[in-house]
Amino acid sequence: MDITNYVVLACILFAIGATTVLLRRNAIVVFMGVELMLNATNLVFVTFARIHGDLTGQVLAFFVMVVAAAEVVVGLAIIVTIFRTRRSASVDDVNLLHG
Amino acid sequence: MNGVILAAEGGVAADFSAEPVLASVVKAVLIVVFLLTSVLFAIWFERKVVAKMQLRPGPNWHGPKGLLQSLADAMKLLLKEDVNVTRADRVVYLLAPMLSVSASLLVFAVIPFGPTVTIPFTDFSTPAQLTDFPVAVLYILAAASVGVYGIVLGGWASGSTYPLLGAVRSTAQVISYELAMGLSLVSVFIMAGSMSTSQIVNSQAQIWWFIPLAPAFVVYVISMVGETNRLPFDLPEAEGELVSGYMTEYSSMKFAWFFLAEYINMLNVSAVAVTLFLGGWRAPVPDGFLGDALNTGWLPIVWFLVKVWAVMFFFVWVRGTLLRLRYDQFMIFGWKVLIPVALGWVVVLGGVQWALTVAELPRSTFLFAALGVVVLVLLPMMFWPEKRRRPEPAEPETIDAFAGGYPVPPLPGQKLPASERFGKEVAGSDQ
Amino acid sequence: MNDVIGYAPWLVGFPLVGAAVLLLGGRALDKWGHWIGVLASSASALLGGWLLFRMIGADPAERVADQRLWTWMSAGGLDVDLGLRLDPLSMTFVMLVTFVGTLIHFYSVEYMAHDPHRRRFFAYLNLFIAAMLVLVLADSYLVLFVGWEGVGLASYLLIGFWDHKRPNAVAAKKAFVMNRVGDMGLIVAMALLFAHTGALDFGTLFDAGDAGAGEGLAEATGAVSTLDQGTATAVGLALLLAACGKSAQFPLQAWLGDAMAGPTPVSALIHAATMVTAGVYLLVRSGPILDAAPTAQLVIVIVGTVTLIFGAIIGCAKDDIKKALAASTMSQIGYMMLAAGLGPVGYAFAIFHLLTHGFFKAGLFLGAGSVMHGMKDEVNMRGFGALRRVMPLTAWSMFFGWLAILGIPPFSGFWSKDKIIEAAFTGEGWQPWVFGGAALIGAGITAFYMTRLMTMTFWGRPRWTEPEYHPHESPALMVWPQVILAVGSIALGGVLAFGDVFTTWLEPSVGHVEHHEPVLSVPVLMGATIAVVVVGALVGYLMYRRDVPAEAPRGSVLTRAARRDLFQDTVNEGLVMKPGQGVTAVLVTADTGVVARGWGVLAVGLAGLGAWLRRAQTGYVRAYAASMAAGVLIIGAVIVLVATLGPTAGA
Amino acid sequence: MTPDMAGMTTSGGEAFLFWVLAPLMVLAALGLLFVRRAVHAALCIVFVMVSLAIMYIASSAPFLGVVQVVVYTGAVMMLFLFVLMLVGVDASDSLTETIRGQRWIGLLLGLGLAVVLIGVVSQAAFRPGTPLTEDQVANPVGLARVLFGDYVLAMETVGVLLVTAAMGALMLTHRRRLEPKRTQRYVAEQRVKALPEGGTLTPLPAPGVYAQTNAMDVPALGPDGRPLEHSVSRVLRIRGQEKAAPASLVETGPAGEVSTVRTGTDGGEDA
Repeated sequence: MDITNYVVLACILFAIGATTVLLRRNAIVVFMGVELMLNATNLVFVTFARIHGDLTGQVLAFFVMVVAAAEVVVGLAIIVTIFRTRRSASVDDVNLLHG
Repeated sequence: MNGVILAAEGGVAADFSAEPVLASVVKAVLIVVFLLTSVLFAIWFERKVVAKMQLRPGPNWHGPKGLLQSLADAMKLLLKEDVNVTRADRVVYLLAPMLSVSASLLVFAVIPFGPTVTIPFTDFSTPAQLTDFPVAVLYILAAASVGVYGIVLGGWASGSTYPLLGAVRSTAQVISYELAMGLSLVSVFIMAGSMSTSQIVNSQAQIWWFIPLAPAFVVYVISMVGETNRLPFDLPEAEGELVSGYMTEYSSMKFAWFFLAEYINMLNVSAVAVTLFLGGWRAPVPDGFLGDALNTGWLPIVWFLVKVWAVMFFFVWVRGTLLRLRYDQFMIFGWKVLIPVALGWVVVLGGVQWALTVAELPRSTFLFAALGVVVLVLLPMMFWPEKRRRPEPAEPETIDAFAGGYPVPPLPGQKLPASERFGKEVAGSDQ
Repeated sequence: MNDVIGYAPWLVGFPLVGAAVLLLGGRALDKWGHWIGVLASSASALLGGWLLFRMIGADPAERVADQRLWTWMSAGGLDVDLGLRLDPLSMTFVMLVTFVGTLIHFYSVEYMAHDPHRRRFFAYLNLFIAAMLVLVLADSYLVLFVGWEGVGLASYLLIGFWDHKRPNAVAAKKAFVMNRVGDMGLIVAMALLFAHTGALDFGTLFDAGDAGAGEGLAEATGAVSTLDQGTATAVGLALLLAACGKSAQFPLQAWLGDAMAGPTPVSALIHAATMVTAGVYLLVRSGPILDAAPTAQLVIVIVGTVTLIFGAIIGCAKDDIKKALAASTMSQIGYMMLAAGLGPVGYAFAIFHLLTHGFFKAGLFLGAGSVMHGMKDEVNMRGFGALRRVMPLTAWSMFFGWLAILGIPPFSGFWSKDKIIEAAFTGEGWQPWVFGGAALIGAGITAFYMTRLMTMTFWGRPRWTEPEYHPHESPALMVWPQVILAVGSIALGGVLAFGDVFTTWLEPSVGHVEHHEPVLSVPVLMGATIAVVVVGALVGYLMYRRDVPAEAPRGSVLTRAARRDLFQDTVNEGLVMKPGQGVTAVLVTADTGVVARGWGVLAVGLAGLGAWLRRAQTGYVRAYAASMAAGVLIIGAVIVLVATLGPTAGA
Repeated sequence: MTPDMAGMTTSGGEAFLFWVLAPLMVLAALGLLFVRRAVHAALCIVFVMVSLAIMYIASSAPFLGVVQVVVYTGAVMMLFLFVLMLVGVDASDSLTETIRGQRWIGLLLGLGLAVVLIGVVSQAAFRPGTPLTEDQVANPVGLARVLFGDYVLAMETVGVLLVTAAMGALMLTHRRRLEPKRTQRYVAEQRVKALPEGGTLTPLPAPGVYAQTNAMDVPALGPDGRPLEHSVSRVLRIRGQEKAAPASLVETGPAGEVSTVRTGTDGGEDA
């Protein structure tokens, strides 16, 4: 099997993650879509690290994980705060900035 | 696929390069059998020991000394009616106990029962361990973190309040105590220079790590009790508050699975404690004693089991002795005591290791320096003034909650007046 | 001097830090903050005294020292270093400013004791001192300008200190605006200088390189010497405009009288030690430029002469004690300008008079403040009379100030004013007769109105009633500064004039010039001056010795004109304000009619466009995410297409 | 297969693993789009993440694989579940689209993204380098060298970022305590203080639970057989919603005496 299949899989996962962000209203699910996209990029990093025989790709994937963890912490805190004030976790309810 | 990893030499003591698939399968089956029988024994063991501590006989009817009591209980659970809750999320409700059990079964795959053994009557020799790899201890942590899903999902899927509360509690609890546990393990990694279990056992030939790494060991022991939801940290299932926490709505075999998972988890953390801190399968004798006869062949498996059951005894002992903590005290203990202590210890240990291996200070110099630091820290503490008791909080001032006809939130130090209904005469109470 | 100049920044630093602490310190300092102000000013004065002592001890050739603190700005050809210059001229001013300033600080502690904003007042006083010190210590026109503006700001804040009263606020604004007019002159002068010489620092402009440093400005061969006649005249006139603004010279004199609205210590500070002297300082400092522009010098002399007569006439008609003193200041500064315009022969005398004037005028103002303090802030002299009995110390100190300003020998004023009159009589043609004569007449008028002031206030019969007013001597902290200043009024002039010690002292800064003989012999002039002064004083005394009507009589045309400040405000309004308002009205119409409407149309159009574009902002995060994804998609598609179709495809 | 493509292919076992896992992963990922309950979506993505971890291990990144499980499934997704439970888990989302056209735009963009990305991958020419050595693969030391050598600054920055994020989350979710904390000691003292005004030290009795009813609006019976009014919630009593204890249990005697009627056979319960 060609290793590039991994990359193709990552592309599909990325596209599904992006679509989730576009289509789901629940902020938490949207967030999961973002996580899926990050995971897909990680798969690409790992695969390229393998193709090129260079551990740097894995290190970058590691960094992505750490940054994702930080992002999740803050993101979820924001969601909780919004939920407290608006009793809703829908991203469409946060539309005070509409024109 | 695993060939790449299993054949690797880096940092792994046990040699799995010539392992036939059949041997692995046999070992896996043996481990599962061992775990299941151990659980049956553990339940009996616990009841018996607690009974002795409470000056009563305990199970003594079925089998010799009541040894078959657990088997009878298991049979009862198997045959009981399988109740499903109406409001449950069916798939997850079923999935949760399975997840718990399968995650708990994973850990023993990397626990070394002994050194390389030779099968009697053949010349086939193999490590007494299913597998090992350079990040084996991390793998244990990963398996533990997957195991939590069983609890969380079980609590959620029941569609009921108490289980949900128990699930939320256990999530917070396990995540918190996993941190402290991971940090306490780091000091072992530093000393052993490896994350492979067999290598860690090998590194304890001179001295078992629980002596030089005593603080880490204490942190590990505390967090292992927290991690397995055992008394005094059994808050997710606290009978007095939450009925049974996440297991409330489970019955018959599904309940048995959770039960099984809990006891396997006890065995898991005990085995990890033994492997990482208590010398693994090593005999409690100095290195080279009797030409290492006690540390070769099948005998080490006995040492290993004895140590595991000693830790199990500790579990039961603690259960019989201590009361359950209040939840907030428990979380404060985890976050404000355990984690900082573990972190501080890792830093200290890192400094020590740097001084001894990188800077290559002579041991005597280093010891004197360490002594000096300790004295310097202790001296001011002797003269530290006693903490004054904080004055009682002043009675908050009551405000007008509807000043000017608008609801007014209270400021710090103020409180809202009692509700209109408060103290109202109960209508028709004299009837 | 170079070894001690490192301390010079602290001269400015102390009061500046004092002001900062007081302004930022907040109400915590309300109770005792004024002592910080006093301390800062005193520290500056003590440091100044020590530096003066060192300078006197130094070799005259080494008395000029420059210190470059840091490069302030470097833009194209303009490199401005922030630096200080210590030389006898600036040292004189430092001493005047800090010493008199410190006395005024002490005085204000008591004078402002009941003011709720005393802390703020002292902060402004410190700021004033700091700004003035920057002005006199500057080693370039640009740094001088900083101090110049700082003085303007501080005076604005202080004149309008009681800005809850409308006249005070208006007076502050007036002073500020008229000062701006003068500032224009300084800016133009700086621009001209920079355009023609490429430098603004005194070292390059006036000194002839290292060899020339400290040689004195009379032989200056600095960059100024390359200026042609016309430019020098223009620069000189611009500098004159600046000096007129700051020193309240004709025609920018109108603000000075109104500035009396501020607390009396402020008046003393503005009139004696700081602010108004800045113009004279500027002209003397720019001596080499003026020397190259005789026309400008002539104009300066004319302005000085006009102002001195002008101020003296106004002074005769004022019933307000402070306004009378203010007019007197205008007049005395006119003397100084006159001297400064005479060229090298007059610079030293201008500064000398400035110094003695600083002392006796400060003393007079503090005395006036003391009188007001005792008379419930009453300023109308017609309500005074015979106050010498109830406030003897104030009366005595003002008496010596009076003798000094009259120029009675051997008091301070005599030594300086007489020299100026002498200098005014030097020259050729019609000039000595006109200017000298004016100066002589001015001295007579001065004697008249000052005697009038003293008579109406301290002598004669009391015109106040006891239960309504209860005049009393001021507290010690207010009296002692007056006494010290009175001592200065008595002795300072004589001491400094003895053996020309002061003019010699100033030589490194203003140069040395052989004394020219006046057109009349010196003893004759001296005698004439004293005679004129005595006559003026006698007339004044005799006229106001008896009862003074409580209501001022209508008086002659000249009196009425003088009461209205010789129509200075009317002239200003007619010549400047009315046309300006007309122009403004036209501009406003043009602005609203053409510009505003045009932009309005544009704005409406843009708003419409915005309203249309606004629809894209749905407020839905997902819609924005969709546009983002579309962008990514387009970029990706372009990359694919380029890679596929481009020349490097398949590489 | 040309020799220079050696680095680009996998073993048969790995290919098998891939073809088993990949479709399942795509299915699970699609679950994110179509399931109504957020918890199910979380489970789907947990499955994807664990599968990814397995793929990492197969792709010679065992350390990363284990970290993936620990960090993503163990911490990140657990946090997601935690928040889901905090903000109400029972809310299952409606999948009807409310923004006009967003569904089609979203689907179109998602598909387009997939097509373009896969197009890029298929267009690209890969030049394989030297494969990772076994020692590099198996030993986290190799990874540590890169991490703490070439990328040590980034590592430290990321550490700072994590701490900042933690602080940020604390600040965001922090609620200021408006009233002083009611400690155990405080509550106990208040109870003792309230004693003279008719307070009780112990908790109130629980409502009655009988064979006929186990609702909380029925009072319990005291040891003397009288109904205990305080065992019913005060709110119910104020609303007048409490019910009388079953008449079969309480019998009012002529003199207002209350006696318990024996139910069933004598001592039947004790048997």
